Amino acid sequence: MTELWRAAEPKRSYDVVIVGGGGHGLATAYYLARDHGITDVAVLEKGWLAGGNMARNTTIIRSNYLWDESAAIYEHSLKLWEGLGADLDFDIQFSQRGVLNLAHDLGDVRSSLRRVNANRLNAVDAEWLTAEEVADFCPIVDVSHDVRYPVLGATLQRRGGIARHDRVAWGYARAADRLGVDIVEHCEVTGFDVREGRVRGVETTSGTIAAGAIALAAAGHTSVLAARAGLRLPLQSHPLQALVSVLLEPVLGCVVMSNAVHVYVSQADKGELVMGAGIDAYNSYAQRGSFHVIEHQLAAAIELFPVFRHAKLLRTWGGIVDVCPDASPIIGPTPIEGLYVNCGWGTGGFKATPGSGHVYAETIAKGAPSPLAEPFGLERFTTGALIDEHGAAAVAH
Amino acid sequence: MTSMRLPQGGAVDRDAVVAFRFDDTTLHGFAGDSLASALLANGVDVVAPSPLLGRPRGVMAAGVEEPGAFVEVTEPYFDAIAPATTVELVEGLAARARAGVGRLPMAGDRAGPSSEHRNVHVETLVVGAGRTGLRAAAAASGGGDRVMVVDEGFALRADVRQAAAALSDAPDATVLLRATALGVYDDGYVVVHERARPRERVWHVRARRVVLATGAHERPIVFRDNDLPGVMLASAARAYVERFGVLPGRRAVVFTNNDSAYGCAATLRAAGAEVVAIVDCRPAASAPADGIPVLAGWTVTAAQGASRVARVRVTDGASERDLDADLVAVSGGWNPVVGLWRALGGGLRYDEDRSCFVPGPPGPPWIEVVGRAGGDVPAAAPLWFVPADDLSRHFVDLQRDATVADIAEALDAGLRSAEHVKRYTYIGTSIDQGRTSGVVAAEVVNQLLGSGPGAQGPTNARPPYTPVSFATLAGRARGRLFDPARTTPIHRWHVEHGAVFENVGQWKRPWYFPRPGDDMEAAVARECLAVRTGAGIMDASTLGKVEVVGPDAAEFLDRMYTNKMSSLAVGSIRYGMMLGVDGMVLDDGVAMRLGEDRFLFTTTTGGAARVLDHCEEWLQTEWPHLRAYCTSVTEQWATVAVAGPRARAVLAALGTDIDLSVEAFPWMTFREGNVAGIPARVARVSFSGELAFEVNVAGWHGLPLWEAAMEAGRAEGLTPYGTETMHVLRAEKGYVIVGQDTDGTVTPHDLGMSWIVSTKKGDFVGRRSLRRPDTARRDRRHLVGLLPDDPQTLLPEGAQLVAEEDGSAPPVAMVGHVTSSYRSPSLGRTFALALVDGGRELTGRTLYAPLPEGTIAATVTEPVFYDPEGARRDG
Amino acid sequence: MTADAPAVAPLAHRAADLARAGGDGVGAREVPFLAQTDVRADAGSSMPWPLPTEPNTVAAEGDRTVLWLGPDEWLVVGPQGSGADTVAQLQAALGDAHASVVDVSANRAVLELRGPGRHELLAQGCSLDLHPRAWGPGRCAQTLLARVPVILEERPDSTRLYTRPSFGDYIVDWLLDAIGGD
Amino acid sequence: MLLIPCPWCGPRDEVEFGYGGQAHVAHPADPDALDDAAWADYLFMRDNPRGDFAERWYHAAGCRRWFNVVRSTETHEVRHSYPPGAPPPRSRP
Repeated sequence: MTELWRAAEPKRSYDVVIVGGGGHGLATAYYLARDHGITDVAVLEKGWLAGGNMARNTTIIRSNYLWDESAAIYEHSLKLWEGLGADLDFDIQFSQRGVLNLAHDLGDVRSSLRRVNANRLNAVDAEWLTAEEVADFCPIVDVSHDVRYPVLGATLQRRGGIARHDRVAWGYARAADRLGVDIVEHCEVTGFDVREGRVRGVETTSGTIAAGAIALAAAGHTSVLAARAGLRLPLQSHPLQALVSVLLEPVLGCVVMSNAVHVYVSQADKGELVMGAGIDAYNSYAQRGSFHVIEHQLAAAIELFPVFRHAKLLRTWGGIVDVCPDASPIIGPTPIEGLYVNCGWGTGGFKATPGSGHVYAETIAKGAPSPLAEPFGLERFTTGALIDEHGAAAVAH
Repeated sequence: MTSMRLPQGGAVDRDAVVAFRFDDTTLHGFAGDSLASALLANGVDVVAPSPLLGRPRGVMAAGVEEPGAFVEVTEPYFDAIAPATTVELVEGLAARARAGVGRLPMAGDRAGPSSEHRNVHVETLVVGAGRTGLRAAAAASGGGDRVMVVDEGFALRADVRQAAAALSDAPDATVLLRATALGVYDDGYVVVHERARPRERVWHVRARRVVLATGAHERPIVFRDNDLPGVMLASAARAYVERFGVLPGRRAVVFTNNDSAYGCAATLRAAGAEVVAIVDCRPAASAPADGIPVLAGWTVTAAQGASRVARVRVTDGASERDLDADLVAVSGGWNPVVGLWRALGGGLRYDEDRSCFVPGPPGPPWIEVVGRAGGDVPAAAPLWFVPADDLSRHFVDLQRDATVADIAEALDAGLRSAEHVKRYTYIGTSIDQGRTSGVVAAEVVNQLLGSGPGAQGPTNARPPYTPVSFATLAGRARGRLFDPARTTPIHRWHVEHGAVFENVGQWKRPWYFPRPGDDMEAAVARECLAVRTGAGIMDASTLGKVEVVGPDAAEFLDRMYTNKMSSLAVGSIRYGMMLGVDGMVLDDGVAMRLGEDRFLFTTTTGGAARVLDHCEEWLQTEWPHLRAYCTSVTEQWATVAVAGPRARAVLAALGTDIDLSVEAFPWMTFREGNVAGIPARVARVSFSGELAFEVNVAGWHGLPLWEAAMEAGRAEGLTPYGTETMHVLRAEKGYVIVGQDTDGTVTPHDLGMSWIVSTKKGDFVGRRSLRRPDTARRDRRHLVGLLPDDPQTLLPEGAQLVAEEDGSAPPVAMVGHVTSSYRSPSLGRTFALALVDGGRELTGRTLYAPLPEGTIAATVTEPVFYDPEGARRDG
Repeated sequence: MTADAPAVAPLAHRAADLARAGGDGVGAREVPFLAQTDVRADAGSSMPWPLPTEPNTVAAEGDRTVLWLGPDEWLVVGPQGSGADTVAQLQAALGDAHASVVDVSANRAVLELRGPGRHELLAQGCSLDLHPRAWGPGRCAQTLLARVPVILEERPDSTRLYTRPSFGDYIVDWLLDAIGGD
Repeated sequence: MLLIPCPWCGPRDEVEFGYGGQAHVAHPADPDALDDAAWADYLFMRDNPRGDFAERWYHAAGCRRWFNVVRSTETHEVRHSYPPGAPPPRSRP
């Protein structure tokens, strides 16, 4: 058996240096090499590959976002997911088992229908299920009326699902490596060489590396890196916690999300329930959150799924998510020539991995925003043309 | 099955025989047994099959580190999956084998484990009631601390019972058994799970100082078929003899890389077992063997046998020997239990002599790790697995059936980080989170990579320390205690009169009041007509209310609202809108000027808390110099709205000393007086366009006022109406509902309410944002009216709109969406409100709503459908 | 409240439940119609009653009890019907000083917990340190009980619990469940 | 569950508080004097340091006062707590 990727020693210079060896960084490197013939690329990872949010997320994949701009990029991503295993020639255990977003009050129902109708007209598969249809699709959801937050219905995206996060990262690393990309682990970027408004290289724990273009893909650490380049971004880093149960025989065949009670859950093929909640309120880089968030999440889970009462919590952990004021990402060039950012994915980063990498690669290759990335530029904060996913009560995960 | 129970010894109560069921066989043990010790005593070798390979697995450990003997407990309580070593033997216990995978009962009790949560504050919390822990606890208690000691075990070790008893007698000192510290969090917050029956307890401990005396776990040395029943940790073999009076085997081979196992050999022999040999991998085995043959420099290469060890193959590298034995007591050294320490970023360093990872800086100053947990464990030689050509039956993590060969495969795949290996092999991800496998796996990686012992440490174990059920952690936050349902003082009347309720935030509001035979449509139509033609009554008590007092109250409100409040006359009322600093509509309501320096303003039901916080934020952090105080009076007042052309008659019938005539009591003013003998503030505001009086009385007068009104209004056919009717009536008038017709991306201009954005007064919150290029666009989404071409067709709320009828084949550009849509009994047709791109320029144009069930055509109109000139408001 | 006007105490409909739940070292009952006045003013302002300046403490004089709610906020609690008099006295004392006096008598329901077990009971839903070392008569605190904002006021042999009437049923349900009387 | 020191009520559980993000970001005296970029900076740009961070908390379930805290976003250790208007303390207490 051949190795997944070489343990590359960094060269002194590259056409493109990608800072951050997570899913987005690796996907970006892969599409730069595959679609744009740019193979003189290094991916610099300060720790072990894909050990940040890529190793900590709940792997939910969907594209049923409200606004056109969001739907477009997430649907682009979902289409790439649908061919990714074959494309990478690597089993990423992508399972399109359907994603339910539950509605618990009349306001939820209104915004859910608004989203379903928008999705359909954007050619994103979406259905509205009544409470009874929810019970048919996912029998363990409690749809009785006498509960505190009854289920009034749900949106369903059948093409949504989950994938095996580690294998996604390894698949991209392997494919990028085959195309000549250097993947460098345990190499931290400590500074940037910026002269005359142009970035020329990075200082790293393995020395200085010159680069024609430098692309940040560091999720929760983006602000800290950007600051080293003298760049401010409208980002805040928060803990996002997730958990798994012990291994259980199959009970849940789809993904279920509920904004009102802050739960999203799926059951992995191994058998553990994988759950996430809302972010912790405060800024943090500690990769840990507060336990009351977990307790509330489990209480909410039991309200939705009484059968979970006997499930046992095995592990909890936290990641660091970088959140934008409008809960939408930033993709594109920066005021510093040659420096690109791809950040602010908040809680939605994993599902965007292929799409994000694809449009980011195009943006870097052309030196200008790709059409799908254009609305997500930094200018929107000045013009006010935000893409307000949480304002419109769309699910943020 | 032959009994392995020793004639005497152990801490079990031999007078208390306990009957239990395992896999439908009835067996007997003693009080003080664990399920595991009871099974061993009954000669049960195989407890459960392994998860993936179905290999027989027995008891390997005596505590939470058990990697193989998993059971489901069905009586007297339910536990989906737990190691038999942690299950206390109680009368009537029933358990069955589980192959490492739990099963959730689909039927049965809905409640599940019931638990209570408790907060407790102590100066010192000690985790682990061993000798070291209790010593630390006694010292702290002696120093005057409140002390809590928690231990996961169900019995104290004999040698510490006195110390524990003494401590329990001290003031403010507690020793909790069956109590596991699940996790240590910031600022001395520790979550403890106490397995009390029938009601479990979760302690939220806030401690100034946390002492971790969590001990150490023995680890195995990996050899071929090391998962066979009869292969047991040496410390466990010893524990079964000493704590439970059970002989784990009759012919034992002890395999070790350290001195601690020699004590095990002595114990086994003293208990009557034959100890065939101590196989010590160290060439110069030092410890006294007391006549037991020691094979120094030898290793165990394989265990042999069908469902239990029968023979053990040993080698010195040159020659091989087979030893008859039914027990391999193995000790690969000791790992300090440091999971709780690592959870807060506590560091580890590798100890060469002890061949293990011990706590080291950095770490929070308020945590101490002491005793064996602190690194005080026996020296051990760095032997992790016994080399062989075929490593495919050298089991590292029994719960994942993962072997040294699997690790080697991961490394062949180019993975070099222990974290990657974990994710490739799943080692350390099962119930024990790698207690017996984590360090071994890391060191196997180090050895195979040739990077030397300790180069990479074990992967992180995460909280909780041991698995705990969801219901236990949910505590009381279940069912109606999950989240409060807020109700008004008049709520019980609504319930008694059959109201159907709507959740609005945490509030329960009457949605409509069906009469027998009414469906929602019929009820709402009846309620609407009552208000338009007679009189209706609504409970508006949920509206947020804030009193603002001070010389600068008017100035403050001018800064918070888009329109001017300082020009409001005392006794008058003005509608107002608040924006977020981003210029988007935040909330709306009315402001009453109660006096020169006193206002009362209302908020939306859902917005009350948010708006008060918003006001306090600006007042306290931006304008501390403004002399104004905000006080929430939301529930001081119950608000009963009487609306309709006959509203004046209803109030008159109720009896009031207020002159209700239009001249004396004009629109948008309020009066104070008595209504039905109750002190009231009556406001002439209307959300329906009809003549309306909002009667505000102290909350505890709300129900009597309502009942009096229903009585007095009978002649006028006074009809109670709910939020749905209120929504229809306000929509007919084109009044928006913040949160329904707005979504956080809408400005007052978008709503066609530029009139409420003052250009004369000074700055107000959000004003500057309205000038941003995108926010000032002329073709933003505007609020418009929509009339479906078919007057009986109802546009669904949330319908998206397109410009061309045939333009509905996706993807197609959307020009807007429907925010509100109703049947209007007054208009005799359906109508809707919508946000449409540049909508105010499109009056008269037809737009289309493509829906799964077909496309609906509708014409854009002004967003006012009823009494546009406002002729009806005075009745 | 005016004596003659018909009134219903916020938790009157739960009186029987609360009575039933008694015993077990804890008893609970509603204290209806207390006069409550919210005062906002500088700590130095002249007042008809001594205002506690130490945070989370209570000052009592005659039949008036004054709870510290914030550095410039207090709650004056008096017997049923004393509200108007409280407001008048405060306004007289404060004169032209910048201050806010608001009658909030109906804005909160009041429960009284008695019995030695009451602090352990509260500890099931309240994270304050209610141990005698940190808590006792003369102390008050605004905090959370379960999911509800409350004011706790410790009296010589009882604890008063102030909550918004809309949360009353939830609080009573929670207490009954915690007491085990439900 | 962080322990947040309210300057008035003392240390209380995190759930009693609202979080207000970066402290010492004053509303511009004359917003009209700012161009769109400068206004956007005020609206959206906030420091996001790894390390000590001066941030605002609101004792929502307590005394309803806003105040400032210097807290490490790396260790969650609280270094200072001080009323609004006061400057951020330099040294550790």
